[in-house]
Amino acid sequence: MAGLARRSGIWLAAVAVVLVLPWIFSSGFAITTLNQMGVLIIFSLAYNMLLGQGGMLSFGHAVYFGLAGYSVAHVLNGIGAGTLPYVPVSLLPLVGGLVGLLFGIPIGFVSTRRAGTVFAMISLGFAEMMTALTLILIVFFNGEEGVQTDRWAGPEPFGITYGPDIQVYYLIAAWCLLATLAMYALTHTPFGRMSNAVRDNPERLQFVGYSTHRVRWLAFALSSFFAGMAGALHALNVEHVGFETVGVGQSGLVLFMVWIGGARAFIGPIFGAVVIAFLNSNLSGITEAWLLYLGILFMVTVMFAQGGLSGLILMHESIWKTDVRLFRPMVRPYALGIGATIVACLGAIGLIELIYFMSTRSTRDTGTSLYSVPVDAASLLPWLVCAGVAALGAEACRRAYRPMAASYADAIETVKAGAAR
Amino acid sequence: MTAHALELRNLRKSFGKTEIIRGVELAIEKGRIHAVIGPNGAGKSTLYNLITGLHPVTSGRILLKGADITDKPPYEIARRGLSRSFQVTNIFPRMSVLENVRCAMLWDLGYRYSFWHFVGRRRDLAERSEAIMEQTGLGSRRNVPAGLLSYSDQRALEIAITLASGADVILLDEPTAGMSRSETEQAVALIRKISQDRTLVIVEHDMGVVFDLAETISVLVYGQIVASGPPAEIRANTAVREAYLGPEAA
Amino acid sequence: MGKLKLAVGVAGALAVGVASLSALAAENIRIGLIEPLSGPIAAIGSEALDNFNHAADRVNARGGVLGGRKLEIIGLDNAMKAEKTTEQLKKAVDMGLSYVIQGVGSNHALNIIKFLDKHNKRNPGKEIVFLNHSAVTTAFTNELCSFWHFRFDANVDMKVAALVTQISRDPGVEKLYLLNQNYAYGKSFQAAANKLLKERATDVELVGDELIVPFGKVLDFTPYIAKIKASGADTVLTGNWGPDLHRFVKGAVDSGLGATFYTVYGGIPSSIGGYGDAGKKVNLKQVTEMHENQDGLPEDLRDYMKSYIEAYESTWYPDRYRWLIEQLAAAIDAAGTADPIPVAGKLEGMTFPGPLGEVKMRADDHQMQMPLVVSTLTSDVPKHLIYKGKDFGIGFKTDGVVERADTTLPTSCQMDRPG
Amino acid sequence: MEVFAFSLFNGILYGMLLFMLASGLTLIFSMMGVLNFAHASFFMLGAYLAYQISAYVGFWPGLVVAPLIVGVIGAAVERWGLRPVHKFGHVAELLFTFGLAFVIEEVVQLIWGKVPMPYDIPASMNFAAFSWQGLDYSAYRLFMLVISVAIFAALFLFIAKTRIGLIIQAALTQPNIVSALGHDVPRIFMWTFGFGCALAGLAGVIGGNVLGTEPAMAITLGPIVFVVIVIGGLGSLWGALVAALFIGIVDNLAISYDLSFYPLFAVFGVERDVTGIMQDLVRLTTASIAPVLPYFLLVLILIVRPRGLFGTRDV
Repeated sequence: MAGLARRSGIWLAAVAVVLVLPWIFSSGFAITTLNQMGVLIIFSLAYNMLLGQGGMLSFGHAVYFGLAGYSVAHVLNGIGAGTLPYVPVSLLPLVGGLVGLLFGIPIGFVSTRRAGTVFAMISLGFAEMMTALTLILIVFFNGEEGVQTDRWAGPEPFGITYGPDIQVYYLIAAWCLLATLAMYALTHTPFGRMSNAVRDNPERLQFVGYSTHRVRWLAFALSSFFAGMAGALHALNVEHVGFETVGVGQSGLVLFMVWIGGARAFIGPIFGAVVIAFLNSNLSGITEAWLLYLGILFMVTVMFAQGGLSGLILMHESIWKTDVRLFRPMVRPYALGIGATIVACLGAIGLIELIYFMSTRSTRDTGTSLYSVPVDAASLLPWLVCAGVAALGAEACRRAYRPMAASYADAIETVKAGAAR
Repeated sequence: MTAHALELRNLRKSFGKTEIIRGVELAIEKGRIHAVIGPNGAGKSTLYNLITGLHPVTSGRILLKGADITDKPPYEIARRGLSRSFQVTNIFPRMSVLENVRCAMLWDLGYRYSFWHFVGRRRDLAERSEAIMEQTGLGSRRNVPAGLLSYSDQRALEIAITLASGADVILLDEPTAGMSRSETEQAVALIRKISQDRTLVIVEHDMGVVFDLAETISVLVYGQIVASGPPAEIRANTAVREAYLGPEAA
Repeated sequence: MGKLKLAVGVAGALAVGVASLSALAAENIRIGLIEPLSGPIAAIGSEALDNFNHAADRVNARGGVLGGRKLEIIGLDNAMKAEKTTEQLKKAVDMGLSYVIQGVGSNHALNIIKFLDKHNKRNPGKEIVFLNHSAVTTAFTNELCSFWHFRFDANVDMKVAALVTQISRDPGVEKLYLLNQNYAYGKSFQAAANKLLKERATDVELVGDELIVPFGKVLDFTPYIAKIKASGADTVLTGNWGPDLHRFVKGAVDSGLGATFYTVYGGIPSSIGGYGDAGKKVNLKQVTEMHENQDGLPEDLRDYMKSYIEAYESTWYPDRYRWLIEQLAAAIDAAGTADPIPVAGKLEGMTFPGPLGEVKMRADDHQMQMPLVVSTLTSDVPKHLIYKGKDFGIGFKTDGVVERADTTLPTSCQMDRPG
Repeated sequence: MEVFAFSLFNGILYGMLLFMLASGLTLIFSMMGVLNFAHASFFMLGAYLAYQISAYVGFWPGLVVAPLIVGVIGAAVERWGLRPVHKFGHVAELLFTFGLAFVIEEVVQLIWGKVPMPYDIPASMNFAAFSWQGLDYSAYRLFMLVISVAIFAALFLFIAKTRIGLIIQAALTQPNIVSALGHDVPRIFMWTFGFGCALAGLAGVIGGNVLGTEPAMAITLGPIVFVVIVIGGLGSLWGALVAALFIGIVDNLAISYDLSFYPLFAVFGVERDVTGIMQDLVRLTTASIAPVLPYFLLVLILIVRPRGLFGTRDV
């Protein structure tokens, strides 16, 4: 709790931001995007209880997200039709969480006996099985059409109908803050610590009195609870739950968010959820190649940044804390390195966009625009320019990265020397 | 008669057709420092792995403070007060020193799988972890990730984790392996310090350390105990010298 | 404080995105097209975008509507995900659109219907009308019917009715096998076929009725083909599409199963690409609102087809896209306004000279009534299917036209009308 | 009885196809401990390349060239992509190949577009070799069977009987010792990965024209291939063969006999015309769920025997 108290400033700031955001972005699309971010933040944090904190790579965590979504949609419909007793809509995320828990406990029991690759494969098997069931158990899943619902159901306490999106925004925001706080608190409990221990060294864990299976199982169950909560909010937000919510695609998306954001820091999944959800909503309308960029970004983080994007930032935390002046000699190499990366990316993206355009264009017209510059994709010039920029950038990267890494190493050496004293 | 701290009765273990442990009989008295020595391949590590439940035994029984722990899983055995260190450093590398030590004591202090206590606010945790870090000289590095510690600090942490669980029977596996002379001396001092109120079993190659520390020595050769006794007796035992130290030493 | 900075950054980016949206011209009548424009099946969505752009261009070339306003199609990518469909609907609301078009995926169409039912009720004056070009679930114009939804394609039951009518005329059909995908669409196909076969093709014996796990899960069709062979069927009636169709057809040709295939989606470019050589060997029929080799197509349509293939290097085959835009333009002109409610009123009961005769938007359920044509895949025709400059060397030849009277089916729609 | 034999025969044909798809994956796993999530994507790449090559110079050159290209791409991926990730452990490697699958799929769609490719069985083998129960079996299907058996035999001999195979297996558990003996372990891993990918490519060349060469093929084929090697026991060649045949035969029997699941529920007193959630279960038949039976089998087997049928070691 000491950690919580120390960081209460951050939590208060988060509350303030959450309250103000919809006043800045008032369009329906922006609110929808924000709502999705809220849902995905909870889901990502829940997923990271497995991946980042417990060391379990799952390809099927959307199962709990989706099942909770379906259940809540049915509950809402039941309330609307009067066949189910009234449950305040504001509390449905808890119902979703319990559904997640209900499935997470038995499935977790069988799948957490092994970690690593076997666990990943079992999770994939369950995901495929559940996807198949959505098409077989029509009464519950309603096939590919999914379950429609109306969140404007039952009485309207304090005039809250959840009809307008803004009300749902505040519902999601409140639950998102609560869930984030709860999951953050969990990392400071004995369970949270043992979960890290089972990730770091399952063998040793047994010799301090803990069953690795039990620790993983508990992590799995709690994670399923929060995933279910996210699924319930998803159902409330979209008012529809479809078969894709339980599938491997949804699990892959959350994996991408968590990993790119950074699985090693608590803030990482939040960062990833916000960035990827934003790009997903906005970039997909701008470029058809967005999925390719996402895949490449993911691979690059796996290869070079195990801590994800947040890890890249947080690796400078100790320098910041020791002495801000240590950054001074780093400015130039960093600027060069980042600049070279941007140039290389601009060139490469230009090339990819040109290829995409030529590959998917449907008319004979080869005119398009690249970075708002009108170009003729059939002529050689834009290709040469892009290739030239990309090559230039790549060469610049090759030269700039070493001094950049060296300047970082220097700063860290100073930090370590200071700490040793 | 009070039970022995640890007792092995006709313990056997085979991997495939090869029998590695061939009927070990061993009784370790409470509060003693008991060393197990033997040439490479004698089965010392296997013996530890059997005692701590890592491998199932082929036959025979293992008693911890009089209770049968044969074929119990490692965590059950640990909960009954037996703890071990490892020859190859075996810590939680991405967690800080403090977290490493704390993790090891959570079960013993009754926190089990709790997700409603905050580890940072519990006085009992703080007190014991402070005591152990002080004992092992790790206090100044409490917030360093364990994976970044120097080798000798990692060895100290290895022992700290072993101690933190509150066990009264401790198995140390080559605690001074790879250490310089001065580091070894520090380690021996540490072991002597922690042996108060505890039963220690040590597997060690450094004979200086063994004859310095141990009150009883057992010699394991080809999966069998060929001799057991106080250091002086073992030193004088010709059979031991021949089998273990080599014929020219005899 | 990292979180706050992050939020500010996101805020800035969002603001830019929203501002650029509202900067668009207000003069044009903008119509949102919500389709998959990215992902594995983006080809279908972007093709629809091309089709509608072309249809709108034709209207605009004539001088547009309401004395000079232009139609503008705006592509909104749903990546084939339900929540993105909702997201794009919200975007359409933000942009102040009055019309959205969609058709790929009945689940998405249902989302739009349900969304608009709620949105239009909660936001009077900002109504949106949904023009459905291809989502064929019959229920949308039966028990799920909505005033805000207009369907320009024939529904499953109508397509099955046309196929069954043609089957009853085909003397080669004695024993028939039904094979469909086990999900909402496949099951409604199965139910309609069972019902209509009893009514219209009494001398045809139904020797098998099978549902398969859908969406490419069946890798090897041999056991199904063996069952069909064993049943002695000479004809297969299937609603399958995608790999579930082309693997089936390939396998059947490879095994020498001599049966005739009656299909709904057997003639679209992705199916024909999937058959490969088997496409030239199989006896396969499809039901459509038109095809290129049909005799007596109206002059303006022929001209239209010519201009499309010149601009897009692809054959024009979904003529319903043309009616949709032409009828919308006519309704706007007739209403004298682009406001959705009066325009919707004009669309009800509107007729259009289609390729095979008059088509009519039935006012009762907003289901277009139309004649359909059943045709056979063959290389022995003057015009071959061309897709993005690629000539498949294969085209369609008419077996028979099913008149509008024979495809018109009763509706159970009880429509709630606004006001 | 003839129906049974016939189903068995079709099941073996299908099972051997599955085995061919899974062979490269199981090879890479048994040699390197890496689960290559992108395996089906390499398969897809092989099919598309074979289509492209066969459009110009015919099937046979494609049969040789396409797997070679895929193999070289695979080796390059190992050299510059997977090797730097190796130090982070098997989960990181799995993550890397997961991302790779995503990227390969996008790139294939970028190059070849999003409609299926008309990749056909070579005309020289497109004739009925024999008929049984009224169904023709083309020479090409026999060719596929022969190639699958040849792959099994070659892999079996390679892994179990050759010096290189033994070195590679030793490299998995004791890389330091093996490299101390003078073997370049990273290079061995690189070519192993390349070879496994080439096998995927070969399966793509041979299977692509039967299964369809289209953008979603990797997504639809990927999971079933994993099911085969997990049920068989990760890294076991025999296991992969047995699991593939088992799945192939179960699939065919389930469809041919089309048994209802109702008797199972009848035991519990469930009525045939029950409504609600049970309604869907009562109406299930084996044929209606045949293609997803392997996933149920997978979960069942992992509960009973987490190592799979022939698995020898934990991961």
